[in-house]
Amino acid sequence: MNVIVELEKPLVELEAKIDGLKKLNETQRVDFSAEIAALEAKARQLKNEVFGNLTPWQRVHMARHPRRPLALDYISALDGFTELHGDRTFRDDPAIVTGYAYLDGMPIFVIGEQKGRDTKDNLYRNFGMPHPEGYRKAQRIMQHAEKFKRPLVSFIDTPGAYPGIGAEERGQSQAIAQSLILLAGLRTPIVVNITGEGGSGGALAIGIGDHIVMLQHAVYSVASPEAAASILWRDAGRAEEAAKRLHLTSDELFEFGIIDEVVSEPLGGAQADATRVIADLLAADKRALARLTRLSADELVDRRYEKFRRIGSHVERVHDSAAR
Amino acid sequence: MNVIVELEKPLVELEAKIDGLKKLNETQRVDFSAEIAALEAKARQLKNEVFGNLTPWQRVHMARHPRRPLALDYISALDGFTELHGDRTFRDDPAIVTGYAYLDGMPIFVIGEQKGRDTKDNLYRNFGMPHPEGYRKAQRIMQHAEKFKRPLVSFIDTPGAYPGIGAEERGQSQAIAQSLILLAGLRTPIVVNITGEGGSGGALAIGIGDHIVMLQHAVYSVASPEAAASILWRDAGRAEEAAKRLHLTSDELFEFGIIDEVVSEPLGGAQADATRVIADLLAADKRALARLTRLSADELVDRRYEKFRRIGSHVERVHDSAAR
Amino acid sequence: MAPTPSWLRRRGARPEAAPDTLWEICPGCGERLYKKDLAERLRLCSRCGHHLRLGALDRIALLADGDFQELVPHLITSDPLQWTDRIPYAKKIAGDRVKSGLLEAIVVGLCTVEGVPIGLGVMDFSFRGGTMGSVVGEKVTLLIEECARRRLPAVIVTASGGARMEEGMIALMQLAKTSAAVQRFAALGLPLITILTDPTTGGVSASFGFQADIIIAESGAAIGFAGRRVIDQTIRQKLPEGFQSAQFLLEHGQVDMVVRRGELKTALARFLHFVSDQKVPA
Amino acid sequence: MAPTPSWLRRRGARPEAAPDTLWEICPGCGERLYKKDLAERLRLCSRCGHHLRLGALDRIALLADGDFQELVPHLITSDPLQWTDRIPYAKKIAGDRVKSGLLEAIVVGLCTVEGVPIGLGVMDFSFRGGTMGSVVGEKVTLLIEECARRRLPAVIVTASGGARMEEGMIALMQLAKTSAAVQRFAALGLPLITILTDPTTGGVSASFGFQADIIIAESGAAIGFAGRRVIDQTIRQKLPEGFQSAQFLLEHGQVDMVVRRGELKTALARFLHFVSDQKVPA
Ligand SMILES: [Zn+2]
Ligand SMILES: [Zn+2]
Repeated sequence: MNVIVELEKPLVELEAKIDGLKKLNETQRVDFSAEIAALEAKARQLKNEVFGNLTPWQRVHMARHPRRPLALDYISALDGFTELHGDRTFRDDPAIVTGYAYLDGMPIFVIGEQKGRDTKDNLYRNFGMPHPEGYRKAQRIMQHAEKFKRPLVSFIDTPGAYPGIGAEERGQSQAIAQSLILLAGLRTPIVVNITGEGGSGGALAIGIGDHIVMLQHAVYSVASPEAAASILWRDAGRAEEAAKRLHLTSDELFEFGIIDEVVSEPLGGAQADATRVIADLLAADKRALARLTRLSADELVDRRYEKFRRIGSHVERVHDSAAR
Repeated sequence: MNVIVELEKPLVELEAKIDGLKKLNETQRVDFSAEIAALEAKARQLKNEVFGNLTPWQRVHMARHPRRPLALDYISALDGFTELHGDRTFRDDPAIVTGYAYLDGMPIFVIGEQKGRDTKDNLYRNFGMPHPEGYRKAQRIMQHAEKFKRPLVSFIDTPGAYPGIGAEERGQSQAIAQSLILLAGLRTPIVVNITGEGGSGGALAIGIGDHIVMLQHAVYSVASPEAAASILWRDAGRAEEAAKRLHLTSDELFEFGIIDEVVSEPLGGAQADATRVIADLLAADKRALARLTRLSADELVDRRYEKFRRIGSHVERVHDSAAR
Repeated sequence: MAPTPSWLRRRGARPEAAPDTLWEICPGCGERLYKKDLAERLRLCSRCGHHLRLGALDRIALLADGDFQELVPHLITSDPLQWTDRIPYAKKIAGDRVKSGLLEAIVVGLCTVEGVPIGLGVMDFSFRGGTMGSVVGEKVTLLIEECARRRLPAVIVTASGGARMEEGMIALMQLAKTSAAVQRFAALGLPLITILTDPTTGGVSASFGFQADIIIAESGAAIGFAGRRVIDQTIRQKLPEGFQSAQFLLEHGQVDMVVRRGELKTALARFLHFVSDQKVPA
Repeated sequence: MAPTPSWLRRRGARPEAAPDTLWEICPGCGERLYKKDLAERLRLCSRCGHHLRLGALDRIALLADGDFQELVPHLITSDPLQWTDRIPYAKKIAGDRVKSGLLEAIVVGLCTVEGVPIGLGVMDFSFRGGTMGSVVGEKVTLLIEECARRRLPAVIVTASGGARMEEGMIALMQLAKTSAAVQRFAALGLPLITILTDPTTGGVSASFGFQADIIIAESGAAIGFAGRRVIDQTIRQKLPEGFQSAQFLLEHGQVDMVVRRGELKTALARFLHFVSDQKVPA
C-alpha cells in the first residue's frame, strides 16, 4: 500500500466533508459558512502536518502516488502530440511512449516512460518498466531529433528497466548502453524531466541531457530503494532505510549537481494541482530550450560532455611511502 | 533429387571403375594401361556430353550441387579467419557467417551466406536462408568495415531470405531494406561473390558492391525458379520453365551488365576441383581490391551509385497525341 | 519477388471476381457495393468500413492539394528479357494500360500537401500487381533525386507484390538503385515518408517501403516480405490471427502508425509541417 | 544497480565459503583445489575446467606483454554520501583494500599486447564486487580519453556487480560519464574491445561493457543486466538452462565470441593486429 495514500486518508475524508457541506450550503437555507471555515482551517493544518516534512521514504511514495500525473499527462499538454511507434525490430513497447509535438510553438521530439493508471493499464504498460525494444524505439526518436534538428524532451518515470527473461535475451544491457552513447553525442538540445520515479539505468537511458529538471517530489536513485536494500543487505524489507541513505530527493540531488532545476509542487503533491505542475514543468523546459537552441551543435555536445565529465567524488591518495 | 547428381551418375561410376583399374595396375602384374586409356577417353566424352551444354535448369542444380563449395569453404581459404557473432539484439543466425580475415595479406571483413553440408547441418543453417537477425549481424560487420577502413567481401549462396512467421514478425523487409541502404553508402570497397544460388532480395542484401564476381555455374535471379513459377503461374512445378525465362546464368547476367566478372569452373563444376576454383575466385577478389583500394571513399561511393543507377531497361514513349 | 497475397483474400471474393462492372464485392464482408457510391466514399465499404484498393490517380486526388505535376509520365519498359509466355509480357502490359488507365505501376510528381511542397510517388496495384520493374525503379529514383535537388520531403505510397518477374534481374536491381537514391537523399537530412497500402510485399517492402523515416500503414493493409502462399508452402503450419496485417506490424514495432484512409492526409501533413516549418523559440 | 549474482553460484559453494586459505572449492564441480596450483593454472579447475575468478593483477599479467604502466594509481573515493551502516562504507573500502591488494575496483594503464600498444583497464571483483563508483568511472574515463589522445585501441576487462550503491547517484552518473567518453572515442574510429568475465551485470554491463566494437565473453561467465535474485523476485518462474551464461549470450546474438581464459590473449591480439596494421594490397 502506498504510504502517502494511507497518510492522507483523514485529509481526504475531511475534504470530502467540506465538499459536502459546501454543496449543502448552496442548496439549503441553513448557513454552514462558519463550519466550513473551521474545517478548512483544520484541513490546512492537517495538510501541513502530513506533507510539510516528508521523509525520503514518504517521498518515494509520493513519486509513486496513484494519482500523480504520468508522462502522457505532460506530453498530452503539449500541442499536437503525435505518437510514433516501434523499434522496427521486434515489438512496440508500451512502457515507452515516443512522438513529436509542439512546446509553445517549438517543434520537439518527446520520449516518456509511461506507467499505467490502473491494474489493467499497468499490465499493458508493464508498470513503466521498459524492455530493450522500448529503448530501441527511443533510439529511433533520438536519431530523428538529430536528423531533423529538433530538440528532444524526455520524461522519466520508471522503477527501472524490466528484469525478465525476454529482456535479458534481447539485450537489456546493450539497449541501455546504446541509448547512453546516442544521447551523449546527440547533436541537438536535450531537456530531461524527472517527473516520478527515476530508477537506475532504466531511467538514465533517457536521462542524459543538457538541462535536467526534477519535480520537487520526484525521486531519482541508483537503484529503487527495494532493489538497493536487496543488493546491500539481501533484504528488500529495509527499503525505507535505503531510501534515506541513497540521497534520492530533488533537493539532495540539486545539491550534488546531478540535476539543474527543481520545479516545486503544491502541498499535497503534483496531483493536488496537476494543471499547474504540468504548466510549470513545461515552462521550465521552454526556458531551457530557449537558451539551448542558441548554441551550436558542437557547443552543445561539448558542454554536455563537460557537464557529465565533472560528476565524481574522489581524491588522489597521498601515497603511504611518499616520505621515502 | 538434384538433376546434376542424377545426370553424372554414369560418369561417377565410370570414374570409380577407372580408379579401380589404376589401383590394380599398380599392384598386379597385368598391364591395364590400354583399358584405362580407353575408359578415360570415354569418360572425357561422357563428361563433355553431361556438362558441355547445361540448360539453365541444370545450372540451377549445379549451383545447388550437394558437393559444391560453400561460403565457409572460400572464407576458410583466407588467412586467419575469425568469426564474429550476433546481431546484439535477438539471436546469432547461423545462416549468415561474418568475421574478419586476410586476403593475401590484406585485412578484410567477410560476410557469407552459409548452407549446410548434410541434413543436420542444413537444419542448423536453415538451408542458408537468413532471418532478419542474420542481416542485422551483417549490418554490424558492414559498419565495422567502414569504421576500421577495411574492405568488405561477401559470398552469396542462398535460396532467399527465410519466409516464416518469426522472420516476418521481426521485420525481414526492414532488415533487408536497411542492409541495402548501408551497402549503398558504405565508405569502403565492397567485392561481392556469387558462388552458388543468388536468390532474390535475400541475396541482394549482401550483394550491393563495387565489383561483382560470379562463378560460371552459379545462378542469380529475381526469385528462385520455384518461387517465380509459383508467382507467375501458381505452379511451382513449372520451375524449369521459369529457370529458362529468368536469365539467371552467369553469361546472361554478364551480358546484361548485372555482374562484372565470371570465374570459370572446370567441366564437372566447382566441386570437381574445389581448390582451384576457390583460389581463382579469391584471386579475382584480390585483383578487384587492388584496384578499388586506390580510390577515395568519395570516388568509391559515387562510382557505386552510378553503377547501379544505370541498370534499367526503359524508354520514353512517344506520346499518342504527340501530333496535336 | 513474392506473390501478391492478401490475408484478406480468403475472407471473401476478390474484386476481380465480380463480373458486373457497376458493382463490386467487399472483400471484408461480402457486401455488394455500387461502384459509383464506393468511389465517393474513398472506396471504404459502407457496411464494414473495409478499405478497398484505391488507384494511383484517386490517391493523388486524396493526398495532394490539387496541384499535382507529373514527372516522367511517358516512361515505359523496353521488355529486357523479351519475355514470352502464354500471354507475352508486352501484351500483359498493354492490357494493364487499358485496365488501369496508366502507363506503368507508379505515378510520380510534385505537389503540395496542406501547402507543404513535396515529391509524391503513388503505386497502383491494378497495373501488374504494382510490381517493380525497370520503370518503377527509375521513376522512384528520379523522384527521390528530384526531391534531393529541390530539398523537398519525399512521400511514396506503396502497393506492390514485389519485383516484376518478367524483367528478371533488371527488376531485382531496382531495389539496389532506389536504395542508393534513398541513402543519398537521407544523408542530406531530408525526410522520406512511406504509406504502405494493401498489399505491400517483396521487393518494394524490402527497399524504399521500409527505408522511410516515418512509415504509415493504411488500415487493413497486408504488409510483409514473403507472400502468404510462399510462407504456407514453407512452414506448413497455421498462421497467427491477423498475420501481416497493419495492426500486426504495429504491434511488432515495424510501422509508426496505422491510419484510416480518411485521416491519411492529415497525418501526413502534420509530420510534413513538423519537419518543414522553421519555427524558432518564442 | 543490480546484485552480483552468478548462475554458477547455485551449483556449488562460493570461494568465500572456504575458510581454509590454502585451499579453494571449485564452484563448478565442488573439487577442493590447492590455491598455489590453481594460480599456476590461470585459476582453471584441474577437474572440470571451470574458470574461477581472476584478480586484476593476474589478468594484466595474462594479457599484457609485461610492460604495463599504471595510470592514476592513487585515486580513491571521497565517500560522497558519507555512507554509514552497520559497517560504514569507508571501513568496507579499507577492508577490501587489504583483501584485494588494490586501492579500487579497477586498474588502468598502458601496455602492449603482442607488440600492439593499447590502453588496458581491468576490473577486480574482489573489491566491492567490482562495483562502479566515482573512482571506477573516473579511471575508465581517463583511460579512454588517454587512448583517444594517443590514438590507441582501448581494452577493458569487466567483472562487476554494477553501480556502487554506497555512492548513490554519483555512481549512476558514472554510466553517463564513461558513455560520453566512449562516444567521443568511437567517433575517432578507434576500437574498443571488452572482455566480459564472471560476473558482469548492472551498470557496467549497461554502459561500456556493451558499447564495444568487439565483445568477448570469457567461458563460463555470468553476464546480464539484472541480477538473478532480482529476476527471480520479479517473475517468480523457472529460469531457462544456462540463463545469462556466456554461451546463452552468444546464442542470443549479444557477444561476438566466447573464449577460454587460456586463449584470451591470442583472440585479443588477433583483432588488435587486424585493426592496427596498415597493410596495403600487394
Ligand atoms: Zn464490407
Ligand atoms: Zn571444477
